[in-house]
Amino acid sequence: MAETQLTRKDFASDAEVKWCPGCGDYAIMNAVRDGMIAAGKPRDEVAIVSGIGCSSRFPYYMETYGLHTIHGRAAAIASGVKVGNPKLDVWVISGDGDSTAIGGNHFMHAIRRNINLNYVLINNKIYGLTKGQYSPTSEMGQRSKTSPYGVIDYPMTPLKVAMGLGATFIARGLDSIMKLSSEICIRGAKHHGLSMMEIFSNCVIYNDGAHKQLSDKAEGPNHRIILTHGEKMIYGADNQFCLVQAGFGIKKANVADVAEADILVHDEKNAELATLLAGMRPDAGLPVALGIIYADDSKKTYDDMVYEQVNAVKAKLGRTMDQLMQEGHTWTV
Amino acid sequence: MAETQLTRKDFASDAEVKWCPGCGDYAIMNAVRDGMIAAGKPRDEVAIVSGIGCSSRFPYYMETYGLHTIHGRAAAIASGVKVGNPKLDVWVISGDGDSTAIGGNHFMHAIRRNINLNYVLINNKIYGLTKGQYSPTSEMGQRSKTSPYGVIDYPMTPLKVAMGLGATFIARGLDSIMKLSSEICIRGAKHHGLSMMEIFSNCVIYNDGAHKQLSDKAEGPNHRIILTHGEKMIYGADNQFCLVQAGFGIKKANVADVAEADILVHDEKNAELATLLAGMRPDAGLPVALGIIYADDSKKTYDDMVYEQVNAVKAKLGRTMDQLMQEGHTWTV
Amino acid sequence: MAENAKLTKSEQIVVKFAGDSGDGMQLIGNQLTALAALDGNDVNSLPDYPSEIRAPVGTIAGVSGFQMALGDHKIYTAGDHPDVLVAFNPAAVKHSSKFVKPGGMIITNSDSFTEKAMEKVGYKSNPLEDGTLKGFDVKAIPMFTLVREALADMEMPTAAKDRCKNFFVMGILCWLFNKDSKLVLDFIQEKFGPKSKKPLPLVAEANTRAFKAGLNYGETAIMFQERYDLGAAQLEKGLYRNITGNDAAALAIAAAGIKSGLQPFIGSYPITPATDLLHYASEFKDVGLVTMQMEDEIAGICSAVGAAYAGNLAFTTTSGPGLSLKTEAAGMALILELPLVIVNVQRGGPSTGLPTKTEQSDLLQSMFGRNGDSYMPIIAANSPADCFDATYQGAKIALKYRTPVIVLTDGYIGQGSCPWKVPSMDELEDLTPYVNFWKPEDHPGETYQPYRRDPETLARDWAIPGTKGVQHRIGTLEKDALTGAVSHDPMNHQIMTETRTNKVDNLAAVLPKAEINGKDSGKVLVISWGGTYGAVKGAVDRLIADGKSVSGVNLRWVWPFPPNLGDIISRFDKVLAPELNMGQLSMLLRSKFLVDVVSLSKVQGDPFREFEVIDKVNEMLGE
Amino acid sequence: MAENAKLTKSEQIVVKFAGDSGDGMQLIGNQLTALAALDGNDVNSLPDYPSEIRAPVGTIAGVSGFQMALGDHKIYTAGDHPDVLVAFNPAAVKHSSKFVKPGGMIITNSDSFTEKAMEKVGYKSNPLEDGTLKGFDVKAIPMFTLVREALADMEMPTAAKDRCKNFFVMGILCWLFNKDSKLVLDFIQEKFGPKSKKPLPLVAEANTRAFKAGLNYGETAIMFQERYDLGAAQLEKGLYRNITGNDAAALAIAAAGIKSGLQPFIGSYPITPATDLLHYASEFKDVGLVTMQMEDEIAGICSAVGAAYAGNLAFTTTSGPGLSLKTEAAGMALILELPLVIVNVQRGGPSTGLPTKTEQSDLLQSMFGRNGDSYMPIIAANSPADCFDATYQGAKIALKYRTPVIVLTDGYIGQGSCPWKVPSMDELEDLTPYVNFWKPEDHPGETYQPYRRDPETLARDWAIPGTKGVQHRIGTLEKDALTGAVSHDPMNHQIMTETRTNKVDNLAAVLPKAEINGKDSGKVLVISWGGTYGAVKGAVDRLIADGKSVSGVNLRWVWPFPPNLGDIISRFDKVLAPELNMGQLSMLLRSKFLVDVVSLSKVQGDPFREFEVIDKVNEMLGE
Ligand SMILES: Cc1ncc(C[n+]2csc(CCOP(=O)(O)OP(=O)(O)O)c2C)c(N)n1
Ligand SMILES: Cc1ncc(C[n+]2csc(CCOP(=O)(O)OP(=O)(O)O)c2C)c(N)n1
Ligand code: SF4
Ligand code: SF4
Ligand SMILES: [Mg+2]
Ligand SMILES: [Mg+2]
Repeated sequence: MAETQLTRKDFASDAEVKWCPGCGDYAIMNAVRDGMIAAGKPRDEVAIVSGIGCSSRFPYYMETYGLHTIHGRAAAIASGVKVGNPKLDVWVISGDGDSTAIGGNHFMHAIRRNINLNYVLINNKIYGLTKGQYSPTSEMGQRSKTSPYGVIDYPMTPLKVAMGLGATFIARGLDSIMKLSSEICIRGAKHHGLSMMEIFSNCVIYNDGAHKQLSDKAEGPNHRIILTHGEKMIYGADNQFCLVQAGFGIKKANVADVAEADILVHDEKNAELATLLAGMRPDAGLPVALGIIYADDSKKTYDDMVYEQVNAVKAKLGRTMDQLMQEGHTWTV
Repeated sequence: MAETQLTRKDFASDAEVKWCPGCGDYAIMNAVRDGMIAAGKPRDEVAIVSGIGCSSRFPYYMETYGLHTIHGRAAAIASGVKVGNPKLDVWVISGDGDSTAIGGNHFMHAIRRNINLNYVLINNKIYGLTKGQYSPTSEMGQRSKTSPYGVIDYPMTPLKVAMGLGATFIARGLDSIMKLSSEICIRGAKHHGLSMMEIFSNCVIYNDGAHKQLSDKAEGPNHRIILTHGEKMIYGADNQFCLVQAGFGIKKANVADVAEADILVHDEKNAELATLLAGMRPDAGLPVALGIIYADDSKKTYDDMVYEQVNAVKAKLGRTMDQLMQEGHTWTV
Repeated sequence: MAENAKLTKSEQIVVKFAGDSGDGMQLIGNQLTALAALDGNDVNSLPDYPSEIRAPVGTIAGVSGFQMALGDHKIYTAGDHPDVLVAFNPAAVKHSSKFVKPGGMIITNSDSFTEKAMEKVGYKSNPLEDGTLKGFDVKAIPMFTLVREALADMEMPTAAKDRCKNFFVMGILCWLFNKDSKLVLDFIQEKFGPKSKKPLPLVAEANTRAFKAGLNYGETAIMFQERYDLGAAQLEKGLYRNITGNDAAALAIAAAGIKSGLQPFIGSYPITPATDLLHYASEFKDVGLVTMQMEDEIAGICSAVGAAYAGNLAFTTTSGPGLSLKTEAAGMALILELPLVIVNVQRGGPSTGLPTKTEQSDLLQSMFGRNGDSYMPIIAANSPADCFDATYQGAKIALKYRTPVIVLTDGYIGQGSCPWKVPSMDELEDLTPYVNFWKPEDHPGETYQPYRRDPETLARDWAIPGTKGVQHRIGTLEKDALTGAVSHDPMNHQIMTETRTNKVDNLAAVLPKAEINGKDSGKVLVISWGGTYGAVKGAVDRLIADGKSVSGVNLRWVWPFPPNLGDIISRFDKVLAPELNMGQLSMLLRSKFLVDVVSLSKVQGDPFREFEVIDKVNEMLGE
Repeated sequence: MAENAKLTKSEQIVVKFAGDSGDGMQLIGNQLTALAALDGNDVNSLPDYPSEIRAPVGTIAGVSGFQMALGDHKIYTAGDHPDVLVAFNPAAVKHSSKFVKPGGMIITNSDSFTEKAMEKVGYKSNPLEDGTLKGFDVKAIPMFTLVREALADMEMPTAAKDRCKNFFVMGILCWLFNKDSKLVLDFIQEKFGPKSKKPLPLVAEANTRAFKAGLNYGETAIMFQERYDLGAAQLEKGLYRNITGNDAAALAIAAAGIKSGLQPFIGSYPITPATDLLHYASEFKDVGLVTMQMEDEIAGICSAVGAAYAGNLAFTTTSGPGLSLKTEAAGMALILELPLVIVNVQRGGPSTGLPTKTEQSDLLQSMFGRNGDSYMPIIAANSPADCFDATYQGAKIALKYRTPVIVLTDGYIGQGSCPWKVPSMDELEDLTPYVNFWKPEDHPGETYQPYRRDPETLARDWAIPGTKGVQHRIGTLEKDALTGAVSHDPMNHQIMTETRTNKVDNLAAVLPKAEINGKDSGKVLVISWGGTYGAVKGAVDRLIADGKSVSGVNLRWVWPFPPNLGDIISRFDKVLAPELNMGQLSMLLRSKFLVDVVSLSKVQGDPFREFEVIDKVNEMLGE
C-alpha cells in the first residue's frame, strides 16, 4: 500500500505549528516523523499521546491520531491506549517537566512494566509553556523565574533512573544533530518494548544555550560522545579523547596515553555499562553520552503478557458470561 | 539531661499496637527506636511522618511527635516538616505500596533533593492494610487478590532506583535479623542527608514467607550477603561463596575457586559498586545485598541549602518588608 | 424436647452474629444468608468489621459483626434491632447486646466467659449471672465443652476443634429457624469434601459432627421454648444468587462490555471498600475483561481514559479519597467527551476518615469536584443486587452520550449482600446501538468532524484510532464546536460550556420517571437515594400501613433529576431527605426546586434503621 | 497645531493597545498605566494575551491586547468600549476595531499595512481606505517612517529603530491625554539610563527621541482636533503603587508571616495564571519567605501541610486543574485542623480549558471538591489590589480557626493591575494573638489534648513538634473529639462531623456584615463576588444615578455567607447574580435562602462589562 512510501510531509497535519522560531522542537518533530516512516505503520494506526507543555503541542502537528491530554499523565494514558488496542503504534511525547516532575510516577511505572510505547522525552531543562521555571533536569544554581537566586535541587538524569527501573531501550539525542535524532527515533520505533528516547531541545526563549556545551561547533565534540554499537569509545574534536574502565566505573583518557586495547567498546546489550554511560556528566569530567545507549529486545512487554494471560485463562477456564453470573450458590424460585 | 539515657521503652506510646501477631513490623519498630536512641535527640524533637498502610500505623506506637497522613504523600509532607523546622529529627515510615506505588513521585524527588530525612521503607511486597493486593515490589507471577492468575508487572528494586537518583545513603535489612536492622537505623539516623533504609518485613497474613529465601535458617545465608565496609564479600552457610568482578558487573564464585585477592571488598563510598549491589537478585544467581550498601556524607542537603540561600540573600539585599511593599513606581496622593 | 418447643410463624427475623474478627463472623453470616435464601426467604445483610486487619483479640475494638434480616416477604434492610444475637465472647456481648430488641434472644458461649476475658472488657462480674442482661432471653451454652465432647474421639488439636463451634451454632440456628439441614451438610461437603478445591476430610467430618451436635442440642435442650418458621418470600420467578454489591458491579462491567461488543477495561488502584470489586473482576480474564492495577488512582483513571480513547468500554473503580484524586482526569474525560464509568463506593470521610464504614458524603464531590463548569450524570445503586443494574445503566448512558458517568454505591451495599435474580445475557439490553463508531464507509462524501453532534443526544461523532483515513487530533484545551481544533474564541467557549451542560440536562427528559411509593400527594414526601432506599422503603411501607399520609420516592439518577420530580414534590406539604451525610442531596433539591427540604442527617458509619426514618416522619406529622 | 486642538475635560477614558504578542503591548500598557497613576488618575487595566508563547506573527491568534480605563474618580473596571484603540498592525485592527465605541479613535501604524500583512488576516483591500472603518475616527500614522526619520543619524539596525515606535506612540498619547512628559523621560532613564540595572545608552537615546517625535507629532499634525484632560481622582491619601493581584498576594503572604511571628512558607507548582505569584514570592528570601517548588501540585500542598504542622504559616498557590489535584490533601489539612491557605487563581475550564483566560468556575469545586463532608471558609478578592487584603484575611482566619482557607482570585484580577495604597507594616493587624501555640508552661497542671477546643472559635489546642514534653500523635482517620486518638465510635464521628461543619458556620457570626451599595430595599439586588465586583459596582452606581431601584452587595467571604445577607435579600423583589460561570454562586444562594436568584452567566474568558450588567438589570426591571 502507498502508506509504506510515506514522507515527512505526509506526517504533517494542516495545523499551523506554533512553536517559537528557533525552538529545538521543530528538529525533533522531523526525527519522530522519520521514526514513524521507518516503523512503516499507516498513519491511521499511529496514536500520539502527549501531556501539557510546549513540547506536548506536538500531536496537533502530526497527521496521525493524536491526544493532547493533561499535565504529566501521558504515560499512564498511553498505557491504556496500548493495552486497549495493541495493534496501534503508540507514541508518547512529553517534556522534562511533564515527565520528570508531575509525571514522574507514571514515567517510572511505564518503564518498569516495559509497555511497548515509543517515548520521546523532550528535555529543554525548563518549563517552557509556563514561561520559564526550573525543572527537575535544570542545573544546580540555574536562575529561572522561580529560582531568582539559583536552583538548589540536584538535577535528575532521566536515563539513569530509567536503567534503575529495568528499561529495555534508552537513547539520547540533541536537537542540533538531526541525523542522530532520526536514527534514535528509527531504532526506537522498531524496538519491541518501551523505548525511552531523551532528546535535548533548546528553548530559545527561556533557557537559550542550555545545551551549548554539547552543541557548540568547536567545543561540543569535546563534551559529548556519540556511541555506536561495537565501536570504540573515542571522541573529541580531534578524536583525542577516549573512555576506559576504572574499577566499576568509567574514566576519560587521552587516546595518546592508553593502549588501544584498553579503550572501551560500546555494547548496547550491556546493562551495567549502559547505566554508567547514561549517568556521565561533564561536571564529573566525562562526556555526555549520545546515541543508542542500551537496547535489549529480549524482555516481554506488559501488553503482550496481558493478552497471553487472557488467552491462557480462556483456554484453562473458558467460562461464558452466563456461567460467571451463575457461579456460586444459586437457587430457583 | 535524662533524655540521653533513653531506652526502647521510652519510645513506646501507650497506644495498643494493632499489628497481627507475627507481623514483621514489630521487629522493625524496635530497630527504629534504637536508631532514635542513637541519634540522641529528645523525644519531643523527633517527628515521624507516615502514609497509609499497616506499616504506616507506626507513629501511633511511638512516644514522639507523629503524623499519620494520607496514602503515598509522607515524603512530600515530611519534606515540608523538615524545611519548616530543620531542628527536628524527621523520620518517614512507609510501606512498599505507599512509597513505590502511589508515592513513587515523592519518593523519587525527596531522594533527588537529598533532604535530611530518615526514610524507612517497610517492604513486605504486598498491600497489607487493604488485604492483599500485589505491589510494585511483588514478584512476577505472584498470586494475590488482584492477580489471581499471577502478576505480570516486572518488580521494582527501590534501592536501585534510589541510586539512579543520586541517593547518599542506602541500606537494606530484614525483619528477622534484628541486630542488622538496628545497625542500619543507627547509621541511618546519624547520616546527614536522606537515609533510605529498606527493611523487608513479613506479612504473615497476606504474603507469608515472601522473604523466606533470605530468612530461612539453613538456606538463607546462601541467598543473602551482609555487607560490611572494608570487608571481603564472602557469604553462604559455610562462607563458601564470594563475589568477584566481571567486566562492569559482579558475579558469584566459590571461595575455593578464586584467588583471595579477586574477592571483592565492600566500599560504602563507591556509588558504582553500590548500584550493582543494590540490584543483585537471586534469580540472577546473585545474593540479595543486606546491610549498609552506600553511605556518603559529602553532599549538601536540600534543607541546608534553603537556609544558606535565605541567609545569603538577607546579607546581599536585606530588604525589609516595608521596602518590599514600596518597591517599583510609587507615588503619594 | 422439640415437641414442647412451639413453632411460631413469623414474617421477619433479624439475627446478628458478633465475635472476634478472627472468628469468622462474616463466614457464618454468609452461610446463614445462603441457607435462608436457598430456603426461599428474602434476605438482606450488613457486615460490620473493624478497620484494623487484626484488632486485638477479645477487645471491643476487635469485635466483628454481621447482621441480617430474613423474611417471607421482600426485605429492604438488615433490620433494626436483632431478635437473636449470637455473641461468641464477652466483648461481643458487651458490644452488641444493647442493640438487641427488648426480650430478644442472646445466644452465647459460656465457656468464653473467663475472668481474663471478662475483665478485658471491664466486666467486674459475670454478666450472664449478675443480671446485666435481664430483659433478654439469654441462652448461655458451653459451646467448647459440647463441641469437644462431640469430637472427643477425633485426632485434632483442641484449637481446631473449638473452631467448629461456628457449625455447632449453625446447627442450633438451623433447628431454631426450622431450616433444611441437608443444605448445610451439602455446603460442608462442597467446601471441604472430596470434590472441593482442596479437600480436608478431617475438617469436613469435624464440622459435620459439630453441626449435628448443634441440631441435637436445639431439639433436646429444654432451653428453647419456641422456634421460628418463615414461609418463602414471594420473589419473582427465576434463578437467584446471593451477591454483594461489589461483586454485582464487577459482573455488570464484564457483561456491559460483552453486550456492547467492546473490550471491557478497568484501570484501578485498590482502596477500601471498593477493592473487592477489583478482586472479583480480576478473575474474569476468560470473558475478556482486562484489568490494570495501576500505580495510583490518577493512573487508574488515566489508563481508563486511554482505553476509552482506543475504543474499549472503560471503567475505573474507587472510594472517596481515590475519587478526589481522579477529579482532574475526570475533567479530561469530560472535555474529550469520551465514555467512561467511574464507580465510587462511598466510605466515611473526610480524608481517610472511616475507611471501613459506610457514608453517602461523596455526592457533592461527584457533582462539583472538578475545575471549571463540568457536569456529569450520576446514578446511584440502591441495594447490593441493584449495583448490577446501576453499573450497567451507567455504562449505557456513558456510551450513548459520550460522557463520563459516576456510579455511586457505598460501603453498606458494596459489602452487604442480598439475593439477586441472575439475568441471562440474552435478557440484557443490547448496547451495540450506542457505540456506533464513526466510519468513513458509513458516511460517503462526508468529512469527519470530531465534535459534530447527534442533535438529540448531543453525543459527538466518535472515531477511534485505527479507523482508516480519519486520523485527527483532540485535546483538553477548549475546542471548536465542530472541528474540535483548539479554539480561544470567546463565543465558542460560551457555546461549548452550555453544550456540555445541556447534554447532561437533556438526559433528564429521557430518564425513567420517578415512581411514587404511596399516594400521589399528601403531607410528607420522603426522598431516598442510593443506600437509603431500603430503610426509606421499609419505613414508608410501615407508615402507610399505619394509615399515615406519607409517600416515598427514590432517585435512581441523582443527576440530572427525573423529569417529574419537581411536580411530585409540589404535591406534598413537607419533604424529607434522609442521608448518610450532612444534607448533600437536600442542598441540591433546595436549590433546584426552592423547597424547604428537611434533611435527616446521620453520619455514624452505619446505615439508617427504619425506625429512625419513621420517628422523623412522625415528628414532621406532629405526632 | 496644539492651538486648534481643543482640550476637553473628561471623567474617564478607555484605551486599548493591540499588536503582535512580541510587540510589547503589555509593556506599553503598563507604562501608560503608571504614567496616568503617577498623574493622579485612578486606573484599572486588563491584559489579554494568547495562550501560545509565541503565536504566529501578524495573525489574529497572535494579537496581544491591553485595555485600561483612566479616570478622575474611582475606576472599577478596565472599561467597556475603548475610546481610543492603538492597533499596531492589520491583525490588531481586524481583531479589536469591533470593540471600539462608535465614533471612537483608532490610531494605527499605516506602514504595517503591507499587501502580505493584510491578506494574512483576510483583508482584500486596505481597511484604512476602503471604508471598512467608517464610523471611527481613524488616525493612520506612518510610524516606521516617522521614527526612522527621527533616528536617521543613529547607528542602529532598522529593526531596532522600528521597535521605538512604542515610545513614539507614548509621545502621541502623552500629548493627547495632556500628561507630564517628564514622567516618561524619567522612566526611560530609569530603565535604560546610566543608573539602570543594565544601562543601554543607545536605546535610551533612541526611545527619548522617538517619544519626543511623538509629542511633536501630536502637537503639529492637524489630524487631532481634540485632547482629553483628566483631573486627579480623589483617592485616599497615602503612598500608592500600581500592582497586579498576583504580586499583591505574594506580598500579603510574606507580610502575614512576619506579622504572625511565623516563618511564611509556600509549597507550590507552577501553573498559569497563578505562577506570577510564585515568581514574585521567590524573590522574598531576604524577609524569610521560604518557597519550595515541588514536583507536582500534590507535593506542593503536602509540603505546605508539613510546614504548617511544623509551625510555619503555610500557603499553597495554584489554578483550576492544580486545585483539583490538591483536593485529597486539602481534606487532610481539614481533618488535622491545621492552618493552611490555598490561593487559587481561577482560569477557564473545564480541564485544561482556557489557561490564560479568566473565569470564576472553581467556586463549587472549592466548596465541595473533597471526599466526605468537608467544609472550609472561602474568601474572594475583588480587585488586583484587594488580593493583598483577601490573602491577609485568609491567613488570619486560617490561624484563628485552625482550618484550611481558600482564597479565590482569577486570571483577570491576578494579572490585571490597579493602584494599591501601600500599607505600612505597623498598620497591618497583628496576627500573633491567633497563633497561641499550646505550651505546658502556659497551662500548669493541665495535660495537653490535641482536640480540646476553644469554646468560641472551636479552634483546637495546637502544640507543634519541638514543644517540650507534649509529643503526641494525630492522623487522618476519624479521631476522638478530645484526645485526637483514632476512634471508630459512631457517635464520635457524628459529633466530629458536626463540629467541623459548625466551626465554619460559626465563623459567619463574626464576619463583617455585608454592605449595601444603594438603598436598603428595592426592586433588584445585584450580588457580586470576587472579580465581578468592579463591573457590578460600576453598573449599580450608574443605574442608581439613573434613578433605578437597584442596589448592590458584594460578598467578600463567599462561604460562609455574611450574617445579614438573608435579611438583605428578603428586602428586594428580585435578585441577580452575575458570574463568570454557569451559575455557581446562584446555586448556593438558592439552596441557602430558597430565593429564585437570577443568574447572569458569562463564560467567554473575559470579565463582565458594566453595560452587560446594566442591560440585564433593566430587563429585570422590565425596561
Ligand atoms: C495540573 C497542571 N499543573 C500545572 C500546569 C502548568 N504547566 C503546563 S506545562 C508545564 C510544564 C512545561 O514544562 P515541560 O513539560 O518541560 O514542557 P516544555 O514547555 O518545556 O516543552 C506546567 C507547569 C498544568 N497545565 N496542569
Ligand atoms: C488515596 C488512597 N488510595 C488507596 C488507599 C487504600 N490503601 C491504603 S494502604 C494501601 C496500600 C498498603 O500497602 P503498603 O503501603 O505496602 O503498606 P502495608 O499495609 O503493606 O504495610 C492502599 C492501597 C488509600 N487509603 N488512599
Ligand atoms: S517557549 Fe521555548 S520551548 Fe516553548 S516554543 Fe518557545 S522556544 Fe520552544
Ligand atoms: S496484615 Fe500483614 S502487614 Fe498488616 S499487620 Fe497483619 S501481618 Fe502485618
Ligand atoms: Mg521543558
Ligand atoms: Mg506492603
